Amino acid sequence: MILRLLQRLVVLVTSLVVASLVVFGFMRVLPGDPARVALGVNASDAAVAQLREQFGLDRPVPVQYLDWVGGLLTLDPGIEFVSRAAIGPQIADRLQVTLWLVVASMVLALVIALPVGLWMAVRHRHWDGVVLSALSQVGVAVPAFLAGIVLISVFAVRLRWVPSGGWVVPAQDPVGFLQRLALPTLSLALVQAAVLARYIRSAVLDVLREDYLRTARAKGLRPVQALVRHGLRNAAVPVVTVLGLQLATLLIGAVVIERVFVIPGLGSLLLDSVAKRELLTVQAVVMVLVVAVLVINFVVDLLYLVIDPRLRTGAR
Amino acid sequence: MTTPGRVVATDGPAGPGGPVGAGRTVLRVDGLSVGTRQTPLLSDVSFSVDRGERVGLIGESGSGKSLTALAVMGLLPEGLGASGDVRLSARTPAARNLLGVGEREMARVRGDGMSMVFQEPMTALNPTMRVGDQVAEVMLLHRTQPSRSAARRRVVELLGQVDLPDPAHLARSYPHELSGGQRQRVVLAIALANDPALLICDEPTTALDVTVQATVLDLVVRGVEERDSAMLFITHDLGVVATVCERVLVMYGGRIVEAGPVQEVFADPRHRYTQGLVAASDLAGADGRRGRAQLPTIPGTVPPAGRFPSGCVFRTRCTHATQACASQPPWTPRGKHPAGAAAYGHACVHPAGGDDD
Amino acid sequence: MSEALQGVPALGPVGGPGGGAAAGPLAVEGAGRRRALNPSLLIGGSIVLAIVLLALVSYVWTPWPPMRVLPVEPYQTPNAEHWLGTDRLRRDVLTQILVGARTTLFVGLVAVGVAAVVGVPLGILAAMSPGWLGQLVMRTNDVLLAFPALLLAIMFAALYGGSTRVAMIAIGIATIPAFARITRSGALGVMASEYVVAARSAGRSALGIAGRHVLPNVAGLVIVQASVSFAIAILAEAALAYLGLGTPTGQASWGRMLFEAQTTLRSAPHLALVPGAAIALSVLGFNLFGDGLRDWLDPKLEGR
Amino acid sequence: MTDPARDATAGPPGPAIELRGVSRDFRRRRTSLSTPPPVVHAVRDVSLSVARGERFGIVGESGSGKSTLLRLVCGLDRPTSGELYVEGRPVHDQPHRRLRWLRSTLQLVFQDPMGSLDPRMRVRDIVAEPLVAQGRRAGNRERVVDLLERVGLSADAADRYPHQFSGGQRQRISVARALAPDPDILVADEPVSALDVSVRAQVLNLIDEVVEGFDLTLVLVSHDLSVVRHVCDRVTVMQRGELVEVAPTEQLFTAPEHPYTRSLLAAVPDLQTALSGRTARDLAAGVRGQAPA
Repeated sequence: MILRLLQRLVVLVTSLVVASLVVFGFMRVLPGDPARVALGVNASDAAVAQLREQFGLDRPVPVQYLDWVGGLLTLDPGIEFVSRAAIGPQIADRLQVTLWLVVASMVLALVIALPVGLWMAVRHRHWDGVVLSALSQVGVAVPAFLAGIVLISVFAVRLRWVPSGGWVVPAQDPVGFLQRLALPTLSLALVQAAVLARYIRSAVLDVLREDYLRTARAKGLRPVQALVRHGLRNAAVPVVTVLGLQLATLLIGAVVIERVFVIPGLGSLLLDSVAKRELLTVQAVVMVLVVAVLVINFVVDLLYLVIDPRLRTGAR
Repeated sequence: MTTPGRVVATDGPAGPGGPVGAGRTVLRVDGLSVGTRQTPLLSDVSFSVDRGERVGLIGESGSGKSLTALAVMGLLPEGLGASGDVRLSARTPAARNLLGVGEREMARVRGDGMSMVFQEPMTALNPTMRVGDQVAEVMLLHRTQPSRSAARRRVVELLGQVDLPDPAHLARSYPHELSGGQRQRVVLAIALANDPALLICDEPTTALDVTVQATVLDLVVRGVEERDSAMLFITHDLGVVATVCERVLVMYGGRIVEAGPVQEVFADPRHRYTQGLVAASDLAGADGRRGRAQLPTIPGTVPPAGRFPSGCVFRTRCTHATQACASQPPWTPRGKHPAGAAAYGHACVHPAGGDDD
Repeated sequence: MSEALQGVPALGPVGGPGGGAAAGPLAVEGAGRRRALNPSLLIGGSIVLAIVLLALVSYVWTPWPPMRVLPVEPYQTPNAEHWLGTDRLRRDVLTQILVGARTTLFVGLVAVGVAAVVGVPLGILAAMSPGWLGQLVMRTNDVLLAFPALLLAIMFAALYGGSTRVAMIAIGIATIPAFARITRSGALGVMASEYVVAARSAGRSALGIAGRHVLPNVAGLVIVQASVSFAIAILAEAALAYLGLGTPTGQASWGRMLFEAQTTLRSAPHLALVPGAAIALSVLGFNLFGDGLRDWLDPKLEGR
Repeated sequence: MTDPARDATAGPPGPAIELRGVSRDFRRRRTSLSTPPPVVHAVRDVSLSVARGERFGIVGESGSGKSTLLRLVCGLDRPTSGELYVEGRPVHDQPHRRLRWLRSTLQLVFQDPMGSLDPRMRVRDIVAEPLVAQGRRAGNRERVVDLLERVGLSADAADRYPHQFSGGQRQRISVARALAPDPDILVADEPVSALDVSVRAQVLNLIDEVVEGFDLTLVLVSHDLSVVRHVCDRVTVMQRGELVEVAPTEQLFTAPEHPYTRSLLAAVPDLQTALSGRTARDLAAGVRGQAPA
C-alpha cells in the first residue's frame, strides 16, 4: 500500500517536471524572444536588449529554467514586462474567484448527475430512461459559453432576476455574490452534469452486466438493492476517473465562462495577458492550471486505492 | 391429475398441476419454454427433483441448460420471457407458479429456498467486498441469523465446512487474494448458508483444474447430502454427471431429449444424440484405450441457439433421421420411475439400444 | 469416418435455413455480431452528412454573396428575403452559417487528421514495444493529457496570434494523446490475441503484424475516437473564435458569430441562437455518430 | 524421477526437439518496499527430447508452466538458462530474425477457436499467412484450396470470414494454416478444450489424420488426461515448472510413479469408472493421496 502510494507520488513529481519543461520550452524557447513579443515589432533593438537584460533573458536557457522553477516553488513567479506588476498576487486573487466558480459548478453537476445517471442506467430499456439519455446527449453538445449566453438572455436580459455579469467578494455582499455566481455556475454545471450523467450511466450499465451482480440477485437481493450494495462501489472507479478529467475540463471551461460573464478570475487574467503579450504571466497561469490538473489526477489515483482493494496490492 | 402424496408415474409427460409440497418433490418444472419474441430457445421442458436427489442436466453449448437454471431462479436476462409452470416446495409451500410471482416475493425465495453456484468463480464475487461479508450478507438478508455477530460466527463455520484453511482469517480477505478453487468454495458457502431446499450448480467446476474440481465436487455432494437438499447439476462433462448425480436429463437444442438414471442412460442410451454423445466423449473406451483415428463422431456442428430444426432437434445431424423426424417425436417412457414418466424416457422415433444396435 | 471430414459449411441433408454457421439474429452465444443499425448511428450519421452537404453546397451556391456587406437593413428577423435574418454588419445570416460550416469541418478535419496521423502510430508503437520505449511514450502521453485543447490553443495564440490555422493545429496536437491512448489499449488487446502469436510463429515481422493485424483491428476504435474528437474540436474552435483567439473577424465562423451577437442579445436574440444551434447540432451529430458506431462495432452490448 | 537422458533414444536422425536444463524466470512487480520483487520460476531445469515422428503429450494444471514451455519450444520466448534445439539447430540463443527456418519447421494450433483467427481477414489470407510471411507468393491460391480440402472444408470457405464458422470448423482452419508451410513439427496447445464434446472427436480425428498423413512430429499440450492418452505415445506431467514424470503413455496411465501423477489420475471423473461406482468422495480422496475406496 505504501509502495503504491510512493509510486504514485513519483509519477506526480516526474509529471510536474515534464509539464514544467513543456510549458517553459514552449513559451520561452519556441518563440525566440519573449521581450520582442512583449514590446512589439516596432520597438527599438536597444529597448528589447535592455528588457532582456533586466529580466535575465540573455542568460543561458537552463539557468533561466531553474530560475523560473525556483520562482514557482517560492510562489513568486516574478513581475510583468510592461506594467511591472507582481504576477504572484494577481494569480492568488484571481484563483480564489475561479475556485468558487469551479467548486460550485462541480458540486452542482454531481448533485444533478448522480441521480439522473443512475436513473438513466436502471431504466435504460424504458421510455423515461431513453428520453433522459437523449436529453443528456443534447446537453453534452451544448458548449458552456452557449449555455451562458442563453441563460443571460433569459434570466438577466428578459427577466432581470440577476445581473448579467460582474463579481463581488462574498464577504462584502453575500447576496450579490450568490446572484452573480448563479448563472456562470449553472452554465458550467448543466453541461458537465450531462457529460457526467452519461458516464455514470455507462459505468452502471457495465456493472449491471457483471457476474457478481447476478450472484447478488441469486442471494435474494432485489435488482436495485443489488446495484446499491454491490454495484455502486465498483461503478465508482470509472466515474472517479471522469470526475478528475471533468474537474480539469471545468478549470479550462471557466476561462471561457469568465469571459462571458465578465468575471475577474484566472481565465480573464490569462486572456488579458495574451492580449497584452505578457508571456511571463501567460506562462505562470498556464503552469498553475496544469499543476492543478496533474494534482487532480494524483488525487484520483489515490481514490482508486481507497475504492478498489485489488489495486492496493498491485495484483492487477 | 394425481392423488396427493408421492407423485405416481402417469402416461405421457406429467401434466401441469402435479401437486408439489406434499411428499418429497422439491422442484417441479412443467412445460417450461423460454425465448425472445421471435426465437424459441427452450421448448416444453419438464422435470422434477426430489429432496436429497441429485439430478444432472447435460448438454452442449446452445442446448439451453443454463437458461433452464436461470428461468427457475427467475434470473433470465432482459428480453427473454418464460412460460410454463415452475413450482418449488421450500419452506413455504409452493402453491404458486414461480413464473407468475413478483420480483419482491421471488427475491425472498432466492438464496433461501433455492440457491445457485455459477460457472466463473473469478467473477462471481464482488471484488470490493470482503468475502466474509459476502457470505454473511445472504444470512442477514433472509434473517436466518439473529445478529451481525452471530452471522459472522456462522460464516467462519461455513468457510470451515468447505475446507478453507484458517477460515477466520480468510473471511477478512478480498476475492482477488484467493485462488479460483478457493473462490468457488466461498460461492458454495454462500449458496449453502441458508440450507436451501434446492441447490442449482451451473458448470461449477468447468473453470477449475482437475484436482481442484475433484475436491469441489466432493464438497458440493457433501453439502447437499448433509442438508438433504435437492440438487440440479448442470454440466457438459459426462464423467462429472456420472460421478455426482443419480439421474440425468440430456438436453439438445432447447429440449430434453432423454432422461433417466445415470447408469441406464449412459450405459444404454436410447436417443441417437445421447448415443453419439456418449460414444464421442468416451475417449478411453470401456477397456481403457481405443485405437487411433477411430473415434466415433457426430457429423456437423451444434447450430447456434435458436437455429435448431423443427421436429426432432437432432435430425440435421442424425444418421438415422427419416421423414418421420420432421414432426416433434413424442415422449416415450422407458420404465417406471417414482418421479414420473418425464424422469425416465426419450423423445426419439428411431431409438438405439435393445436389438437393433 | 470420412463423413466427419466432409465440407461442413453446408448443413446436413434434412436442411435448415441455409448455412448453419452464420450468426443467428440473437447473439446469445456471441457467435456473430448483430449488424442492425442503431438509432444513434442513423441520426448522428444523417446530421453529419447534412452538415457536410451544406458545407459543400456553400462552395457553389449561397443565398447571398458570402461575407459581403449588403445594401439591406441590419438586424432583420428571419423573412422571405433573408431566411435567417441579417446581422449588425448587414450580412445574410444563412449565408454565413453555410460558409461557417466549411470552417467548422475544415478545422475538425485537420485537427483530427493531425491527431490520428501522429497518435495512432504512437499508440501502436507503445503497445508493441513492452520495454522502456513504450513506457516513455505513454508517460509523456499522460502528461500531455494535462494540456486540454483550449489551453494549448491559448498558449499558441499568445505566441503566434489567433488564426484558424493556429487553432486547428493546436487542437490537433492536444488531441494526439487521446488517439495514442485508445490505439494503445486496442493494440494491446490485439497483441495478446492468439492470432498474433500465430502470425509470429508463421514468421511475420513486427511491421507486418502492425500492418496486417493490429491496424485493421483497431481501425474501428480509431474511427469512433475520430468522431468523438471531431465534436470536441468543433467545440474548441467555437470557443476560441468566441474568445477572439481563433478565426478572425471577417471570416465566417459560428463561434465568432456568437461573440458578435452577444451585445445585441435583447434586440436580436436570433443572431445568437442560430449559430449556437448550429454548433450544438453538429457536436450532437458527431457524438451520436461516434456512440452509435461504438455500439455497432461492439458485439457484447447486444442481447445478454 | 526419470532420467531424461534415457529418453533420448530416438532413431538415427536425432531428436526433433531437445531441451537441456531449460529454465525460464519471470520477474513480477514489486509488492513491497522491504522485499525484492518476487521471481516466478515458470520452468525449472527441464531436460527433454522428442523423437522425430513421435506424438508427445504435456499434461499439467494451470500454473504448471506448460504454456511457458510451449512458448520456449516455439521460439516465441527465450529461456533464462539452458539449451533448446529443434532438429538439431539451436533456438535458445537466437534472435527472432535468425529463427525464420523455425517458422516453417514448426507450426502451432491454438486453444481458442475464436481468438486464434484474425476476425478481419478472409480464410484464404489466414491460411496463406505463413507462406506470405516467408515470402512465398506463387501458387498460394491453389495451395490454400488444397489445404482446406485436406482438413475437411470446401474450397468456397476460402472467401469467408472466421466468424461465419463454428468452433470446430475454425479449428480446422487453424490446422490448415499450420500445415501451409509444410512443417515437420506440429504443436497443439489445448486444441479441443474449447469445443463441444460432439465436435471434439472430429478435431481429434483430424489431428490424428494430418500427423499420420504429413508425417509430423506432434507435441500436444492439454489439461485433459483422456485426450492425451488417446493421442500420444509418450507423456510428461508438469507441476510447478518441473517435469515430475516422463513415460510411455500406457505405462504412465496404468502404473504412475510420481505421487502427483497418481493424484492427477485419481481426480479425473471418468465416465466408465463413474458408472462402475466411483463417487466424488473417491475422487477427492484420490487427490489427497488416499487409495480410492
